[in-house]
Amino acid sequence: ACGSDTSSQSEEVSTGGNEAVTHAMVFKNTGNPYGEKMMEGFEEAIQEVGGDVILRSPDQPTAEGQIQIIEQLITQQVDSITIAGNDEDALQPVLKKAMDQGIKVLSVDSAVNAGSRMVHVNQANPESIGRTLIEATADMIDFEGEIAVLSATSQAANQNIWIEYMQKELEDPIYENIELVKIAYGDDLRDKSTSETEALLLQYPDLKAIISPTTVGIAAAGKVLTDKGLSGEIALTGLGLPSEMATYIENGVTPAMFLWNPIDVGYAAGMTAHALAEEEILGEVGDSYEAGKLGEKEITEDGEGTEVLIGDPFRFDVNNIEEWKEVY
Amino acid sequence: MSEYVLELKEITKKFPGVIALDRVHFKLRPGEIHALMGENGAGKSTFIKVITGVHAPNEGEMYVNGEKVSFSNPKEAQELGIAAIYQHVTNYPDLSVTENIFMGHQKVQKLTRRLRWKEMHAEAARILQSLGSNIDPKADMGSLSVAQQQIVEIAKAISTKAKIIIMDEPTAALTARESEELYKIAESLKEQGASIIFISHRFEDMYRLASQVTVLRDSKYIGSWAIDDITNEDLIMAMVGREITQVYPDKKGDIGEKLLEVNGLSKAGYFADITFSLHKGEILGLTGLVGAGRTEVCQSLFGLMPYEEGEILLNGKKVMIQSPKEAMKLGIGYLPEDRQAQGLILQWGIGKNITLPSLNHFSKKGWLREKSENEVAKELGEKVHIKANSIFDLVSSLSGGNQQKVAVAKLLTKKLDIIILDEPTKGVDVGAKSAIYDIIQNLASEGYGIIMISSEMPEVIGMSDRIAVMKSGRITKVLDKKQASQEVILEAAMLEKKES
Amino acid sequence: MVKHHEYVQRTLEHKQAFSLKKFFFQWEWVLILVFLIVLMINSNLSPYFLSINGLKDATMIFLDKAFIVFPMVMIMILRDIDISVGSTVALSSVVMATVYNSLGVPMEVAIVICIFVGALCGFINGLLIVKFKELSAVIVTLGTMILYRGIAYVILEDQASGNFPEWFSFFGWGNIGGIPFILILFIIFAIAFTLLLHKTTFGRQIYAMGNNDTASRFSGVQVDKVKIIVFTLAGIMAAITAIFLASRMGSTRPNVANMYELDVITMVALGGISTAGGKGRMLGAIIAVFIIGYLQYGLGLINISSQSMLIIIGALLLIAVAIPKVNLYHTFERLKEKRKARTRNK
Amino acid sequence: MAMGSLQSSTEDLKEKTSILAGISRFRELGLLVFIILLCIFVQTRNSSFFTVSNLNDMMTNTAILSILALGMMMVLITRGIDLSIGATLALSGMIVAQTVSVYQHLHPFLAITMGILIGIVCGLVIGFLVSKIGILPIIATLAMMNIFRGVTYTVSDGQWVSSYQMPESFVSIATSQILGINTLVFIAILIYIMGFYFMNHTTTGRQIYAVGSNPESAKVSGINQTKILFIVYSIMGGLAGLSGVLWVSKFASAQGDTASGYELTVIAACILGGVSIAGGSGKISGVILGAVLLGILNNALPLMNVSPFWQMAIQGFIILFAVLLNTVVKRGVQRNHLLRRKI
Ligand SMILES: Nc1ncnc2c1ncn2[C@@H]1O[C@H](COP(=O)(O)OP(=O)(O)OP(=O)(O)O)[C@@H](O)[C@H]1O
Ligand SMILES: Nc1ncnc2c1ncn2[C@@H]1O[C@H](COP(=O)(O)OP(=O)(O)OP(=O)(O)O)[C@@H](O)[C@H]1O
Ligand SMILES: [Mg+2]
Ligand SMILES: [Mg+2]
Repeated sequence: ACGSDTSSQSEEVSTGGNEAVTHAMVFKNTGNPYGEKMMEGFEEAIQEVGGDVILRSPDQPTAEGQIQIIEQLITQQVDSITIAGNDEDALQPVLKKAMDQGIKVLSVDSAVNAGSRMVHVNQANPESIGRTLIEATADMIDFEGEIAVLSATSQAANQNIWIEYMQKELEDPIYENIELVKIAYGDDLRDKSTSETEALLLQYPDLKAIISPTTVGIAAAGKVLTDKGLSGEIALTGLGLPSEMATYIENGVTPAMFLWNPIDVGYAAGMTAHALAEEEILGEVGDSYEAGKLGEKEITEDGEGTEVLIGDPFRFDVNNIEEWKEVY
Repeated sequence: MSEYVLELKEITKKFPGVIALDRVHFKLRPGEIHALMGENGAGKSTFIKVITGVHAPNEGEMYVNGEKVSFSNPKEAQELGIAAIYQHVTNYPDLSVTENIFMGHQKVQKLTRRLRWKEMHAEAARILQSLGSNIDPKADMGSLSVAQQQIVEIAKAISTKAKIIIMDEPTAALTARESEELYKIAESLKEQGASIIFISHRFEDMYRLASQVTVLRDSKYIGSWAIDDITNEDLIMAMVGREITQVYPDKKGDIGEKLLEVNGLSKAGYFADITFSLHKGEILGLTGLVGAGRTEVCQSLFGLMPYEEGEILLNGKKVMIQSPKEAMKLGIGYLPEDRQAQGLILQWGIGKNITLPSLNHFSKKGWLREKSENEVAKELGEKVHIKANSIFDLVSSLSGGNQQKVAVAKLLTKKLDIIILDEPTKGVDVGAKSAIYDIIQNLASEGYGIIMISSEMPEVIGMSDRIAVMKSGRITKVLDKKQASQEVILEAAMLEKKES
Repeated sequence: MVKHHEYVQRTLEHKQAFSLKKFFFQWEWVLILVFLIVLMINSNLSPYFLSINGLKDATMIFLDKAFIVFPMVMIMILRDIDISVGSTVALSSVVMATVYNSLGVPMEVAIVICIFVGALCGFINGLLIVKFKELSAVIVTLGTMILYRGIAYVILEDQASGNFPEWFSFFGWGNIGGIPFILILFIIFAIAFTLLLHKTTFGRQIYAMGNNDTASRFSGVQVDKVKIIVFTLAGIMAAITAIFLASRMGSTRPNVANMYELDVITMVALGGISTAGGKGRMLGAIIAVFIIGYLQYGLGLINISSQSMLIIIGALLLIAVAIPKVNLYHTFERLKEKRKARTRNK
Repeated sequence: MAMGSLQSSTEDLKEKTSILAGISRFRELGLLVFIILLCIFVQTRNSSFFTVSNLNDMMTNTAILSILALGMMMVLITRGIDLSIGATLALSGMIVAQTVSVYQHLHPFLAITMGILIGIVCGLVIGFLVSKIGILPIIATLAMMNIFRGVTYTVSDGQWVSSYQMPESFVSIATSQILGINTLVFIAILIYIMGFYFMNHTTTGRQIYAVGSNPESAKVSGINQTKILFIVYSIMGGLAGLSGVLWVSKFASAQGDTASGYELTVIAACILGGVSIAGGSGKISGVILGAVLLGILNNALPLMNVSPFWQMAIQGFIILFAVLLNTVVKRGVQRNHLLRRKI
């Protein structure tokens, strides 16, 4: 799914009359392969069940840009909008407007608040992400030593929740010898993530591991550790794209890292959008529906809202990276 | 070889809407100093730019040493030995003196194309020395005074080993003394075999230097004469198309009570202990060498440059002047020395320029009333005899003299008592000069007190009721009209400082 | 005896003759033409475009930053530029949300504080620019751009702040008599700023300074004061943008309005205001706001990808500024002359 | 005696040409003092600041910034500005990365050359718009920024080129060493030496200053302004293209949004280094200092454990403060000059 696809798709929309069901998906920004894969899965799902697809993203990852796009989608009277929000709250008014006009709204990947969506398609339970990352790290450093976190921007909602759960997990007495010394922010910029990593190394000479729950951060850290020849001395783990991380998994800097399959996440979102649009489900707790190749899915509670959980994060290591790096 | 180093025939140059040159002829002999004269806007500068290849003529032919040429850029003219010192400074303020001299024909190592800085600095120093100046070749051009910059421009022309040197009003910014130095330089260049074309509005320059004079009027060629073959009157007649017999008008009004008193005004680095007074209806000439600090004193009075010590009394009352707006409120107006950079908004029409200082007269609570604005602009424009069709004509399209008249008209809209004129006739032709003198004298007779800065000795003596002479930031002498003579003034301006 | 009085007394025309040709060879006509073309193409491409609701909603989307266009026109006429406006939007909205949520200040007061913060940001820009004349406005506002947003981060850290009262959403979403409130306010400001720039002494002084700052100072224009006022206005309008933005999003964060300055500058430049100063009119910029707004909206309706949108906007800007390089009027005259010459030669 | 007044005034000047005058000619004095003070302060807060490995990291991270700043200096000297360099960098980085991912055996040198060529093409487009059509640089480059960025997204099809797709030889451009210096730093030094020679010792270099100092006189002294602008924008483009390759190699990843907004950092470095936006002046030494100051800030703020929420505000404050301080120092020097004049 890329730009040209999108526009050809849209022509169908404008010529195809109003009878076909149209599902729209809005990702955070363009030029993000993770998002492209997710949209690919979304499109695949809709093609399976029938309907038109509109795939849009602003050029910058801002809520303002997404608001513009959503307004345009409302004008086009699409049947559902699936959004990966750039801001939890800021989209609420415009998404509410969409829902008031009968458009089904669901979020995927990074949630918007409960009031602005009908359901959230959650790639993985944040608690399990936090736990998995800590478990893996502890394993790599023999339950002992200083660790640090390299996150995206200081206001990235997902990352913050994951970090919160990591901290909660660390309270478990089996981790008493592990100390989280710093949370650094690389703003999802290559250069900033690099200098933040370098600063971590300088500041904490005894550092044993870095956890980076962001694809840009983990790749930048992987590069720094590789260049400094710290493979084996400092372990790196987190959430990364297999394609970006293949080199560092193969060279041992990252013994293991995690991610879900964005294609599946997008696919699930597409199926959920379809179910909502067909009014098979209303997005309430207990609703269940058939999600194609993923089987039956059930809607569960998530804080104030509801969600569909796809599964636990998938572990990538030397044994399987070869087959995945070409995929996404 | 041809009899003429340079010959132009039937040159015509059109700008959008203007014919700047209309079938102009010109002939220059080897080793000749040839004056080019004419009113402001006659087309002299344009003519020069055609010769140097800046402008391409629309029609006409040009011969250098008998060979027909046509330049597509200034570089080609330079290569044929033509160098020019343009009317408006064309230097690089951020670059060193050496670079300014050699820009366009730097010395480079043949193989590596590396610039030969040492050689250029030495050469620059040598040329400057030969011109009797010891400006540091490494100094920034922007830090030099106008006169020093002029010297550098001449050095630049010399450094190209030019055979034809053109000077467009080189003396406009110079005092008598400095002009004298320039004459010597010009003559020595001539002796070395160069031909010089010389533009000036000063008759002294022409009589002192030129052997031949060519006159342009309204873009047209009027004629060429040997200096000895034409009388002053005929020359003026040729230039302005009418007779001007008396350049300095007679005083009409009386001198009244004291308007302004300045006591011990000082500003570190610029001027010190300035004390003088000004009366109603009086014209006070302020003269001295360029760089004496006259402009700074007057700008202090006008609130542009805060003074540090001393006091200013207006009508006996002590006042503080901190901005031009306050100065104008108190009745002081100032005509800046650089009319293009400081005096006018060239991209605007005449009318809007005239009314800019007094916009609140034509507005109600900030809203402009363009009708009354335009009427006043027309009235004032006519009062100073601006030569144009309408008040909407752009100032940039006017000649220097007419631009100056617009700048003067700006001062007349305010209710002012004191008018400070900084070099009001710089670069202005005889006709316009006499008109400006006339305006000044009329203003004085209307009761304005006038301070006139000027570097032209005859003008100061001819116009002023009293003359203050400045040297290095101090007033060295105040003279009455009767005491004044060129010698006395020069002595005061050059006087060595007394031991203190 | 005294001959120098024999001047030909000239009269100066003081009523501007109306020239139909000049009137029609104005940049604004080109813009209007472009605008109509944009409307036409859009309505052909998308059946949704010409719906009244669509057009109305579209103005709601793109007008928020357009408020900054007005003072930016003045700033660019002054030959300056202000690249800190986006940060000012962020800071003033963050302060508004914080005083409302953390200090319990009533929303009405918070709005006033927001405008005050914007004004203060603009005032500081103006003050630094006039006090440090050696530095250009780009330099100063580049510094404050980073500083203001930095302060917004210090205040709100990683939080969003919202929970505004119900009525606050009226700014971003409300209609009066079926017309979006934001559009009404935009029109009011458009008229006010147009009059201010073209019909008052203040506006005249802005043009004077843009053409020749020194000459203006020598003519008694209080250049420092004018400049500070204009930059303060920019701050105030940024604060107004902040209110609309916060209202539309129901909350705010330190990273809102990122790069708004570039969008605003694009609109102003398309409106025919040259960054070389002294030229251009308010009307042009106002039309440009609608051109870019509706173009983006229309392209969005046919789901053009945002990368193609970037290319199209860039190209439009280039073409738009390239056209007047060939001075319309003069080109026309020159062409006529050439044609005449050719017929003469034949 | 010749030219009395001139002589006396220049003699006055000569007297004062003491050591002080020499220092005061060094316009970046304030900046240098500021950098030294900042370094001392950082060192007292974290002693690992002045370690070989940290200094090495800092230099490597500053290399690309300083390369771009050199080009930007030339552009600014001609009274121009180039907002498109971030986009040019991304475009060249993306195309080169895609190329090496297909042709794994492409020599790194060829990859660099290719990046430079792509950058030059971008620069030529801007040069054309600015010098031939006469569009103001800020507008032309703003538009081209959008266009280049859009093209980058289009050619990349939204995908990234990841490190496993890049051959080792390509990635090692940024990690290898030449003469014991990191290659990036080496390239930066090389470019600075060439830049210094070009700007100060060649005719074209000086003509760049001339065009910026006074475009009108440049015209009458027969300098081909069009040519100079073309040269300047293509050098800027070429350096941005080169930086694109270096960037992609350094981070072993090419993305569509690489270096977005980086142009402002580069301009900030130039401004800190005393390059005048009004054109005509700016020195290589200043630009180095400006880039170094930004490099130090990026390195030192995390080192000093400054809260991430404070980093931006502090950075903005320091940039502003440094620029203002430099101005105040310059003013002081000038004022001292004035006061020493006899009256
Ligand atoms: N680039 C230009 N474009 C349009 N008109 C011009 C241009 N240059 C000069 N002119 C016009 O050509 C005419 C001749 O100008 P020019 O500068 O040659 O006069 P001048 O004799 O040198 O006057 P002055 O004594 O004031 O220097 C004037 O009407 C002037 O406005
Ligand atoms: N940029 C500068 N830096 C240092 N000194 C300067 C500068 N500009 C002017 N000066 C000095 O200030 C003094 C006054 O200069 P200025 O040339 O304005 O005097 P003036 O008597 O008004 O001359 P003019 O006849 O040209 O009006 C001179 O000594 C000059 O050298
Ligand atoms: Mg002239
Ligand atoms: Mg002076």
